[in-house]
Amino acid sequence: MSTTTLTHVQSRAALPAGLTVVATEIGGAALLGAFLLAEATPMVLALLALMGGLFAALQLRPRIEEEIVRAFHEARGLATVLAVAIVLVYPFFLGGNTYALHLLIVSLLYSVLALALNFQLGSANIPNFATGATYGIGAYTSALLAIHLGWSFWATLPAAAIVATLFGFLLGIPSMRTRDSYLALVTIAFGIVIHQMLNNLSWTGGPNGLVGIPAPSLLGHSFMQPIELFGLRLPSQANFYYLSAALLGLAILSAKRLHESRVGLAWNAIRADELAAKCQGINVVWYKILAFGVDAFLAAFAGTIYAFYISYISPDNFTFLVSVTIMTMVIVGGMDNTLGVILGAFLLTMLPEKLRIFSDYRLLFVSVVVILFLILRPKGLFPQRQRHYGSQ
Amino acid sequence: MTAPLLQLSGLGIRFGGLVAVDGVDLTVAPSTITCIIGPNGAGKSTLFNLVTGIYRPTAGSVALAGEDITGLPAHRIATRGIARTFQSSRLFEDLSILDNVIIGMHGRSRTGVLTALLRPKRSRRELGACADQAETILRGISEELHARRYEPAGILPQADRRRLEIARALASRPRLILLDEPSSGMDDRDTAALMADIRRVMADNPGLSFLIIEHDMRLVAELPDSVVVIDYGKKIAEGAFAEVRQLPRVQQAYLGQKAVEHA
Amino acid sequence: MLELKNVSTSYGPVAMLREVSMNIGQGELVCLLGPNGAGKSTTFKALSGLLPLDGGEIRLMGEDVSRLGTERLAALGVGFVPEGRRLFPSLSVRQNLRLGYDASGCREPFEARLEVICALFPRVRERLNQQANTMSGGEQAMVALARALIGDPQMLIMDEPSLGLSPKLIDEYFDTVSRIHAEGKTVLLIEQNAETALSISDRGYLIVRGRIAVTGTRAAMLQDDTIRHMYL
Amino acid sequence: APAFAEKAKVKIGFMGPLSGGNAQQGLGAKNGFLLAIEQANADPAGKYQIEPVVLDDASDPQTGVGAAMKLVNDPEVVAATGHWNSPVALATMPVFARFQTPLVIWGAISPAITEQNLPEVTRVTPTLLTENQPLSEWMVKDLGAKRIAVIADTSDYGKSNAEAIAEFVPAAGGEVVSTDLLPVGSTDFRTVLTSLKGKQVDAVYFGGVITEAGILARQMKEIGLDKPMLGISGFYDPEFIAVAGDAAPNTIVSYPVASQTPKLAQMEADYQAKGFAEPMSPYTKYAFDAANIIIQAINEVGAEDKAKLAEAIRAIQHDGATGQITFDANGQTQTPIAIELKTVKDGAWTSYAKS
Amino acid sequence: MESLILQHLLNWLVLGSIYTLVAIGFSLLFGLLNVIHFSHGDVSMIAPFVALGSLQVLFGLAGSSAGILPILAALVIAVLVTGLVGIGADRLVISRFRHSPAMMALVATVALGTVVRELIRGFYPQGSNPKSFPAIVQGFVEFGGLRLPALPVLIVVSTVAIVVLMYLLMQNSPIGMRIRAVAEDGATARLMGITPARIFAFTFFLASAVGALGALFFASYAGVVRFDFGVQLGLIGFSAAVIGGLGSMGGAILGALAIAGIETIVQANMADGASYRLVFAFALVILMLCIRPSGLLGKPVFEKV
Ligand SMILES: Nc1ncnc2c1ncn2[C@@H]1O[C@H](COP(=O)(O)OP(=O)(O)OP(=O)(O)O)[C@@H](O)[C@H]1O
Ligand SMILES: Nc1ncnc2c1ncn2[C@@H]1O[C@H](COP(=O)(O)OP(=O)(O)OP(=O)(O)O)[C@@H](O)[C@H]1O
Ligand SMILES: CC(C)C[C@H](N)C(=O)O
Ligand SMILES: [Mg+2]
Ligand SMILES: [Mg+2]
Repeated sequence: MSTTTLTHVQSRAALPAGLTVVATEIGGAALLGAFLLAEATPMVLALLALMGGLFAALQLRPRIEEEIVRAFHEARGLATVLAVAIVLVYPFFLGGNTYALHLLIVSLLYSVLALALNFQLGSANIPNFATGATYGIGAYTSALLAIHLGWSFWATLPAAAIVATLFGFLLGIPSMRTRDSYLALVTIAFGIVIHQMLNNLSWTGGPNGLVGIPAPSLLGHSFMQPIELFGLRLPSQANFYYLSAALLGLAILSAKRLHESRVGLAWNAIRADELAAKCQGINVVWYKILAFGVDAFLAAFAGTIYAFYISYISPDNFTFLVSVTIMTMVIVGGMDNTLGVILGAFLLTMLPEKLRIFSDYRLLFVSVVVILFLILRPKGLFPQRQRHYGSQ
Repeated sequence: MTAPLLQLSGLGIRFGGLVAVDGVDLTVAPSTITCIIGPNGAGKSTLFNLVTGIYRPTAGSVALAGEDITGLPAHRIATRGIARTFQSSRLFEDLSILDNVIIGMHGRSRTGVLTALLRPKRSRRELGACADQAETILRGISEELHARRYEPAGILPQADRRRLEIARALASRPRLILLDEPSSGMDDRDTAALMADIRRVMADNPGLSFLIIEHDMRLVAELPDSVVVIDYGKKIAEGAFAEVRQLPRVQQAYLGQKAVEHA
Repeated sequence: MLELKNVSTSYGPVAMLREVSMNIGQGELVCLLGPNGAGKSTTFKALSGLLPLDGGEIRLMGEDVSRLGTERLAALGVGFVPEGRRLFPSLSVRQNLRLGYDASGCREPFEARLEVICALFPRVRERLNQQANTMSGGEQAMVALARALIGDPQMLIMDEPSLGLSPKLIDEYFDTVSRIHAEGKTVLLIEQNAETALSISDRGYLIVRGRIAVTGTRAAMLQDDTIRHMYL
Repeated sequence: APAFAEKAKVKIGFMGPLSGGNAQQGLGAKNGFLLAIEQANADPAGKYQIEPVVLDDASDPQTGVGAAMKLVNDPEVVAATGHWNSPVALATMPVFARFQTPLVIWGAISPAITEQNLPEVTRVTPTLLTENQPLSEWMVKDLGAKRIAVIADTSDYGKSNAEAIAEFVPAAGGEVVSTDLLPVGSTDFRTVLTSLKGKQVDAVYFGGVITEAGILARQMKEIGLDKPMLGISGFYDPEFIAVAGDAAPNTIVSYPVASQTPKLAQMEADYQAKGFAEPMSPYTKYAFDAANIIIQAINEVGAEDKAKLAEAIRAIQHDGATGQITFDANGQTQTPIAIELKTVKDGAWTSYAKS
Repeated sequence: MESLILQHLLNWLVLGSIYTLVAIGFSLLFGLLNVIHFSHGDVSMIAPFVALGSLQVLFGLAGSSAGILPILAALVIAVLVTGLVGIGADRLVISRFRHSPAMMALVATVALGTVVRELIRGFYPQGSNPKSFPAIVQGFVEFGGLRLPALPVLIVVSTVAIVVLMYLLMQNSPIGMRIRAVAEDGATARLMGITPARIFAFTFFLASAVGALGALFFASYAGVVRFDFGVQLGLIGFSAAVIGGLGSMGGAILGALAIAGIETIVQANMADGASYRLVFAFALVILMLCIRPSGLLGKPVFEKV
């Protein structure tokens, strides 16, 4: 038996856990759906206001967050099942709205990227501005393999991951000696070098990038084809939606497992105090390089899917700005908090699209909103939480 | 005869012009407490930093149970079985008190990335076990710390920070623990408790030895089996405190008149 | 000289100091004792204006300084030795002292004061150009006190300054303090080390769980039961 | 007005850089597009009431795809015109293809775009090939500049230009002495120019856009490399003169004469009358024509069947601001364009007369 | 041929000077004050627009045709305004992140940079178009038989002057260590009678003003300014400051000269070197940092335990 017991589980709930979970997940999904489908300016603004209100509530009433977290902890099983179910049926509720599906796919892929970066920035506080680059390396590797060697999507996935991971380790090496802003600059430089290379080399297609990446197919079903399911018809994007969702699932699982393991702890220790960490027997250098590897590995998957989804990639998809965006997602969402990071990714993917209502001033508004978020919720939407044990 | 637990021979380091530690020989036997005393700036903490691999010695060697560990990286030395606390405590501030202790066990747990990813049961079981041990250790050190185990270590007051550091050091099941001024900032009651803790830990872990830097004479008088006096980086005396404190050299360099009368 | 009237403070929701009143007369050496977590350093923070008051007021040389702002106090001739020395790590010893000197409106030239200080702490003279955070614990303690003294302040407020000093230095240290006191300076000495502290103080306060539990002259304090069974 | 009430309502999309570094191009084109639609709506003969949908692509492929998705997802959007940056166009084309929605490119001029020959995609801008060939001929033969130094940006536009010149100049009997590609946004060409001084070049060809072109012109003058600077429509723009200042007169660009039509004059007049916030850009007329082509097509074959609409656009005979527009087998405009040479006199672009 | 080398040399020095001025700002804010201000480049790039604006407003002059006096006046105004904007950036945004992880400030300032750029683009008349910027001085100067263009000489000379001034300011006055003190321990700094708010304001003003000069020289040397020029300038300035060693003035200069140097060399002597300009510049950055992890002149911070 384990001497550890969740102290706060006993504290009696305001609502039965199950109810809270269902309410939160359905509510969240509904809100997301509404936001996705909202077109009219007043509608968008209203929804933005509503979200603002929710975050305000979180800010003013920490209890709410506690309650929800507690509930999800108690009804873990239910929460997971329900979540999976929602993800599976979600496309059916979008009424074949391909634009919404597209936004979802991109959001999912960016969530993966953000989670990837979170292993470094969130867990170990290693600034890395090259996630965009490793993302690109993944995309280009798989695209080149598919176009020139006719590899299938499924074959390119692992290949791309391996190549990117190698680059990741490579990039990790300077982290043995450089730190903080110095390390940040190394990664920035790396990102720029990669981007410039992609743009200048001819075998990467130069600035025009790589055209005509073939669509993947699974058991004879081409991902360009719509999905027909018991009479219901989903647009072809649905294929990639499910693919990306699966990848995100994988990423979440990895994140969870690493976080709740000795490895995650080691990373956190390094974040808190490198020298003290050394003295606890933690091989700081290795764990840092490892973080770069993991980041690149996941990013490459996202890159591959993106390439095959759009069927075209160019250097401009993988600029320094992309890396910064990813980093913003992690920080706005909440470092080292999976849910927060994902939320950040969704928010920062959708906002620019939804703020199209400001036409020329889109960029301006997006940036202002980002700054406001950072100021109002300096620990992120969902701050990191302490681990609890003995609740297997 | 068996090799001593810790063997320093001719250990030294210089910072630019300054020779902070100068050819120190020192032997620590298993299951003993040795106190290191000496004026401020004598080189005591630096000696610790040399032993634990934070500084690379510029002279001499360090051997742990016969194996030479001179100049190994800090994390290797830690896994070999030397744990330490710091003069100004260094906790993992934003992590929970419990996590601080669990991290102390890093060296003797195994889970790597692949295990964590592919064999989650195993990895969680290992961590769970660590958590349980960590709780036991915490309880042993202080019920109150255990009660607050899920709070971030950062908000603890001085005395508790030191306790937690000691708990973290214990967690690695070391053969040797180095404490740098553990009692500083503690009031008398806490200091007494500290000594009791150390004695108890010794009893529970046969073979474990302590090397302690202290300025608190009550502790130095009661606790250690032997005392080593360092001045200007050199060892100037060694032996039971009762004898050492009589040496005029020690008195004028370190104790001063009043202290001698008191102790 | 320095007076606290029913001062209360809190860290967020948790109340720390409750109606603390103290009074330190011109030229007095008063010590503030208390177990760990009693609120000694909190009192220091309140005095130095680093922690806003929930209630009560603080008067320095007659005028209300409760909301004056930390920056001003130094210029009024108060030297501070904060808990844990708090030297500026990457600055040299000399620079640390310089900042202390600039803070006080001291008229004597810096070099002259530096001489006086170095006479007090020879080790400091040796290490004027060493980076502060590479000094040993005790050396840092000396520099911290030196930094407070170099401006020749009217009043000294020190939070556990003897922490980490060797016995010999502690003696010298307390000698120094009482010498400074003898020069007519006012001193508030926050100490863990009750016996020694009391031995040089005129009066003392004992703070427990944020409240002043005992106060009185040295003799009275030494007699007091609470203190006796807490320390002696 | 009630007259519009009976008209069926359709939407036409516009995409281009409305924010970020290339906004000036996108905004100019956007206005051309809006102008066309406004006139169409005002025209009682028109069968449809058209609502414009203007979306920013920020010169960024991903944002572009977002915009494209938004358009194709909206059932009321029958067709769109878009893009100034070729990478963005190349990214959105698959989307329009997948949703069988016609896309008329107004500004992206990389050959790669029409090479793919997607039935939905057509382009109203001449590719840089059509502009570079006659220019090369003229440079070598008439101007007598045999030794040409090529400078361009590393955007596909710059690179394609450099490649085109590398092909056409030797063909015309000249020689490309050197080729220097600089990242877009470079502001210092002195090093490159200084090295050129050693190589007795007869002329400098620049394959890039306004800002860099202006800077280059200035710095050529400053360095004392007083050779003509030649190029194509990429920097045929009033802004260029503003930037290049007193170095501008040294410039000669080849420019499609087809554009000297009454229609163009009319459009320019209307544009000024309308008083848009931004001045006209060289791409204004292309967006204007692109919009009108789509409008003409829907008036001919209706807006219901997009595939049919795409065919209609491919088969169009449009009398536009840039001339008589018809598309070749790949959907590339084949408006016959003789090249006219323009140079700067007294702060304005004027036809080049050999003196 | 020899004159070619001379021109390359001069060009290198000018670029070096411009980068230096921007780098110094980063070095001050980053190295001493320990705040990451990624929009420093964009804030600096406000200056040329202010200058142009005030030229038009005050003197009704189109930039290019202005005489020296109005231009000087405009420059002064631009520098002051930009300095104030710097303070504003700190007060409004950066100061909120004093006690949060460094990366937050970084991300926030990246966003702030976009805000600055888009504000200029959207609200400066014709903001998205490039603006031609007058040469501060025309003509040539004789220099011991050498005939050199005036503007480059002016830029290099005044940069040297500024650097010297800054050096004196930092060395022979306690301000430098006050900045450090505030950065390292605000509370204790207050015990030492220092008002952090003032120090921050001062440092931000200084950094932004010097950066503004850099931007003005940049615009004048390029002859053009566009709302988004601050991005690359900022990035290069940042790199220069870091490889030089944050907090070290000399380092900033070395870093700037190194980057400008490699750019010039690569472009001058390599076939299609120009297109790989940035590749080489940033490869150099990586290399340097691998060799000297805390920059050329940055002193490695000793951790005493
Ligand atoms: N990194 C360093 N650079 C320069 N000098 C150093 C460094 N580390 C320590 N020193 C010097 O070496 C001497 C020994 O320092 P150490 O911290 O070991 O003293 P200590 O015995 O621990 O004193 P205390 O009891 O006050 O802690 C001191 O004079 C200190 O200033
Ligand atoms: N910043 C803070 N936030 C929250 N609680 C704090 C903070 N600082 C101190 N405390 C709490 O206030 C109480 C009193 O702290 P204080 O430092 O005044 O004690 P002290 O008398 O100085 O003890 P010591 O002798 O250990 O210095 C302690 O329980 C401490 O945990
Ligand atoms: C580089 C720019 C001139 C964009 C150009 N119109 C293109 O087709 O990419
Ligand atoms: Mg020590
Ligand atoms: Mg205290």
